[in-house]
Amino acid sequence: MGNVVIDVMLKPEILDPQGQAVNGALPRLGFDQFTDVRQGKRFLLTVDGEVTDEVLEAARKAAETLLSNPVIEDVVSVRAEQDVDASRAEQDEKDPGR
Amino acid sequence: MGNVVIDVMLKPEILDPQGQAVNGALPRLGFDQFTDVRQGKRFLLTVDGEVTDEVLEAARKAAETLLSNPVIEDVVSVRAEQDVDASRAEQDEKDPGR
Amino acid sequence: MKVGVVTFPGSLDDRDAARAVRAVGGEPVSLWHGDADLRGVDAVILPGGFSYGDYLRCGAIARFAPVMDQLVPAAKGGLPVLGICNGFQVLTESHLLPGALIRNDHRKFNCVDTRLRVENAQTAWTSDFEQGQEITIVLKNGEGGFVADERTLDELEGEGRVVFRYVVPEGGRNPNGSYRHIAGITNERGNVVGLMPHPEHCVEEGYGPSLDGLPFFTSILKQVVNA
Amino acid sequence: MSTSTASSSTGHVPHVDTVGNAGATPDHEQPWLELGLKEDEYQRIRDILDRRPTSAELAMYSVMWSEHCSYKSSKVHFKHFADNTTEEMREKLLVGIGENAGVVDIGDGWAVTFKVESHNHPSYVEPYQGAATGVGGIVRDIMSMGARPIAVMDPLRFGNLNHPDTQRVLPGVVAGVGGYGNCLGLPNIGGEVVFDDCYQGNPLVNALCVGAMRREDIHLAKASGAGNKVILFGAKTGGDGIGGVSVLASETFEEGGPAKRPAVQVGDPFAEKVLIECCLDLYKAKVVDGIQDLGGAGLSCATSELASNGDGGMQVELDLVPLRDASLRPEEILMSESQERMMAVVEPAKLDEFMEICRRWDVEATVIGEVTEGDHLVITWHGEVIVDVPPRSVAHDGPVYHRPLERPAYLDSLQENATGSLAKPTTGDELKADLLTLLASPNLCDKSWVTDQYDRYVLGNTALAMPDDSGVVRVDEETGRGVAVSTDCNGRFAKLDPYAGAQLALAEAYRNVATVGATPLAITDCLNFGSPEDTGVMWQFEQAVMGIAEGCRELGVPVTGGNVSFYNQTGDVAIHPTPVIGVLGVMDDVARRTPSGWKTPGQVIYLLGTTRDELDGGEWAHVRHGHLGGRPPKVDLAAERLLGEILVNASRDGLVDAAHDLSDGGLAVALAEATMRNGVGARVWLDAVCERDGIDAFTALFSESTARVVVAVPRSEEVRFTDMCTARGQVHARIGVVDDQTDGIDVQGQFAVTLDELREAHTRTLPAVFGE
Ligand SMILES: Nc1ncnc2c1ncn2[C@@H]1O[C@H](COP(=O)(O)OP(=O)(O)O)[C@@H](O)[C@H]1O
Ligand SMILES: [Mg+2]
Repeated sequence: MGNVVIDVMLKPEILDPQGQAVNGALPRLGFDQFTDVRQGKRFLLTVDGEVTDEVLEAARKAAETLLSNPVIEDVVSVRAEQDVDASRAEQDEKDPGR
Repeated sequence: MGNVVIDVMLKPEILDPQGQAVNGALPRLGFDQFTDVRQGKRFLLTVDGEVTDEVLEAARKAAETLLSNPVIEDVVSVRAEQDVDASRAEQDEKDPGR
Repeated sequence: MKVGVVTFPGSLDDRDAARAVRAVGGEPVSLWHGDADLRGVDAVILPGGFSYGDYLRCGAIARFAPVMDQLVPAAKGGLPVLGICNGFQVLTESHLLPGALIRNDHRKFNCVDTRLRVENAQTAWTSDFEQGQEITIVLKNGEGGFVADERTLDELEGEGRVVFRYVVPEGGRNPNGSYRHIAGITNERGNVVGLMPHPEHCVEEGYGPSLDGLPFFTSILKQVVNA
Repeated sequence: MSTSTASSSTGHVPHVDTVGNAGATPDHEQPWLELGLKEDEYQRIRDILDRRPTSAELAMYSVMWSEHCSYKSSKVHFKHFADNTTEEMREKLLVGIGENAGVVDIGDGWAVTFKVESHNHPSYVEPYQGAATGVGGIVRDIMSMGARPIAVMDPLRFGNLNHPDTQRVLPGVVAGVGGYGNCLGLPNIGGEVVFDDCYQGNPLVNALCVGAMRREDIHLAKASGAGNKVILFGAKTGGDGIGGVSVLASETFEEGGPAKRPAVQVGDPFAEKVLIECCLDLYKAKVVDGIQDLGGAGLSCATSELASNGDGGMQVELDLVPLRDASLRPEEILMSESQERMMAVVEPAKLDEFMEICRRWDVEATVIGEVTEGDHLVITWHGEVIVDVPPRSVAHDGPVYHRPLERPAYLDSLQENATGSLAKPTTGDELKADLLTLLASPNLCDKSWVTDQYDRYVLGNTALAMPDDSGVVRVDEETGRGVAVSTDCNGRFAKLDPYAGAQLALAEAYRNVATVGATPLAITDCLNFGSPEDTGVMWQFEQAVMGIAEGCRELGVPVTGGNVSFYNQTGDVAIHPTPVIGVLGVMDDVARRTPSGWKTPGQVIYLLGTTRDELDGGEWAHVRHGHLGGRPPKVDLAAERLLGEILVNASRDGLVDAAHDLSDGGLAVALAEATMRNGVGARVWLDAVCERDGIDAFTALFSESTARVVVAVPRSEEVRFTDMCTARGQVHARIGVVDDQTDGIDVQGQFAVTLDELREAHTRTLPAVFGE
């Protein structure tokens, strides 16, 4: 069983009320290091077998036709899940204080 | 200027109506290779300087207190943006047919 | 009797909740999200609406308002609190009530008159109902699906803390996909109640589908007077 | 939230086209054509300024002189409205056409404002955001009059229900209307959902808002009093809706083009909700001297209109505008259509209080200029003058076209092709089958898939909403005084005869308001048409305007304002002319409104009005034969007026318990709707009506003759009711009785149809296409 992760974000020039709301709330909770917040979507698509190039290509097509609205959103990444886990593990190592 | 990416997904046992809807729509559009879809959130937090360990730690706290609800959601990753770009570039290379 | 009604930015049904309090002879007191002050009220209503636009998650940002810093300990100490719709969402986000409310299973906002069964007529807000009574109350939300893990659900049922259930024909679907048809719940003490439907829209002849919302407000009136 | 801000570009100020520069470079080529200006219009700007415009000025003129903002093709026809407004009508108006929205007096010191507007094209491009910002825009118009918005409505038109693109557009539009309106806390109390192939590439998304205030609280859009501050408040300005204007910005860029600018606007209903509450607090504190919403043409419109309606000039420092996107150029800032912004004119002494109220609501407010002694609008960018114009020339003295018009040649053959030759049902079974087919058809089917997505209860004042004939809301909580509103238009009728079609829309909305027991007071209209450059379309437009104007005079209700939407066409093919009319009526106690469904067994059903053989353009011909031809039903406004009086009196005196107007699908559909409403059946007989009006059962059931309603009369009131009708000359016939023993409707001698059959047909259509 394999997974494909697709990330979709509002285009940078498009107003993001949700991100704005988070941005407004963070300082009130004492988080003042962040200057901006944007909120997007993350899709996790599962396939029965391996994530082949064909699967990725299909995922990319789905991302562009169904999962995003090209008028206001960008597909920022389509990748096999392993990549994420890898980067996550790496990250966790960097910061043992978690 | 640096970015932190935070990924939040509904816990596997929680109903995901949006993911279900995508899941139902994919085969109708000819995508029949996917067996399941889950939809989550992706946050992009911007900081003025570099993404230090302190920044990551703050992001992790924000993710756990504000950006996710532990009753229904998991924070699946908190990382500096570079990781994403790297994995994305790598991905793109893997699939030159894009 | 003074019943506080909290206004968050984006609260919508605060005026309606105040009107309902007035309808039974109570005195509504408006509470401002930014003031860490409950103004000596005897009970509090967290009204419906879209606090902070319901961005991020419903009720997630409102939970951190200064007024909540006062309300959470007061509720834990027994102050009667009713969370209606968005107010219910704020209560779950604040962990005063268990579970969470997610997107309706059909993914649409849904405004319908709905039948509820009163499963617990002993809480501060439901004592004027009969146990098992069926009532008609306005339901209107986009994220009203009540979810919790199995253990929590069993616990809620075991302790009689499910206060309202959607009346659904055998094998049928409820209006938002709530687990076990749950429309409203209470805490262990029975002073904090949250529900998705809107009793404040059912208190005036000619302006709503029924008068079945009135007992919520008469219940609290008696409770406070007797306390 | 201060009087200055660092959010605009800092340090390096790129080159801008100043007034000095424009004077020195008269021959500089300008992209007026790309901006939609005609050569003579560009020349006119040069004549007004006596030099070439700066690029910022060109931006302002081009957008303000666009069809959308200047009404250049329609203006000349508005004289029909003025010419037909009598003294009686004018008395009801506190504010008339020309302001952001008209205001009518509803008595007891209350004033009500309402207006309908289109957001058609944006909703086709991006259905959710287009529809959402359409609602947001009309609500700000209502707020700018000083009113609290109290309800919204959404007349919608889509292409074929089964076309794949309808499945993209409709759910998005409905979710957008609901997403925005629900989040604002405004009850949606009605609207329309109409399907017709002619709207396939041009869906119509019209939005109406109603607001209420005390008479003395009316505010106007004007900048007066030299030294008064000009404040921009609400959301930051971004690149929203700029699209084409970027050609200008690219002009002034030294290297490369401008960043990509979105042509779609994204709404933030939460920001608008907070803005509403903030404005209401500002009005209450009496710190606002003049106010204007920012809608189409953004700051260009707000500054020039405020200045031109005032008694002085205005000076604005554009670099003080808080930006969401620091790379925006001055031309773009002037034209940005970012949502959720307002502009106020405030006396210096009240500035602190103004700012304090904004702070309480967390609304960003910035002083960006002030009212000046002169008579020019002067806009600077980091100290350099980039605009120096007479504001009237921008806002009001735009070009006026007398576009050629001509009755289309196709009309004769269209009108000759009447329904007379179509095959009609004759047996009872055939009649029943046609009724069920009609009830299931896209235009007549149950619309709750749509309307359940709208909050109709919020604010707690809704006395009637969908699916009743009008939305009814209480304005005064003490007395119950309130208003009823209905919107209507049958585009097929307007296609067959635009003058009559417009009057039929007016008549139907008027009748719907009277049916619930309210006295019609005033109208607003949204005129959706094809291209004004098409002589046939222009002729339709003139006909419709005349129809409305003359119809309003006959009914004694003034036009308070409205909106024109041209260019709704795909290639050469225009939509049916669609003049949507919204009628507003008043009731002294809305608790007494008459609902559309009957409830009480034994009550007597009367049909008011005369039925003629009028099926052309009607729903039966459309659904059963896909036929459009002939002439629309006869307009009889005197009959409508009389019927209205009967209905209002009957409601006031408690003579009727239910009333439902007859329109699309005729008597058959009205009976079915009144039966399904509460699930209480009826026995009906048609013989007397057939005999009196000289028609057959089919015509009695499906004709769409106007000025008709069915009412349910308590037995105890029957004599008083019929006496009233007789005394006033109202045609009436006893056609049935409410009967809970009858399952559904029993049309005696013809057919019986059960409640299940009716509901099965009526409720399945939209869920079958869009999902449960
Ligand atoms: N888009 C909509 N939004 C809100 N209400 C709607 C909408 N479309 C239809 N309705 C409501 O559904 C009911 C039936 O609509 P319609 O058949 O067009 O009424 P009528 O023929 O009386 O004008 C009315 O109450 C109308 O206001
Ligand atoms: Mg009607």
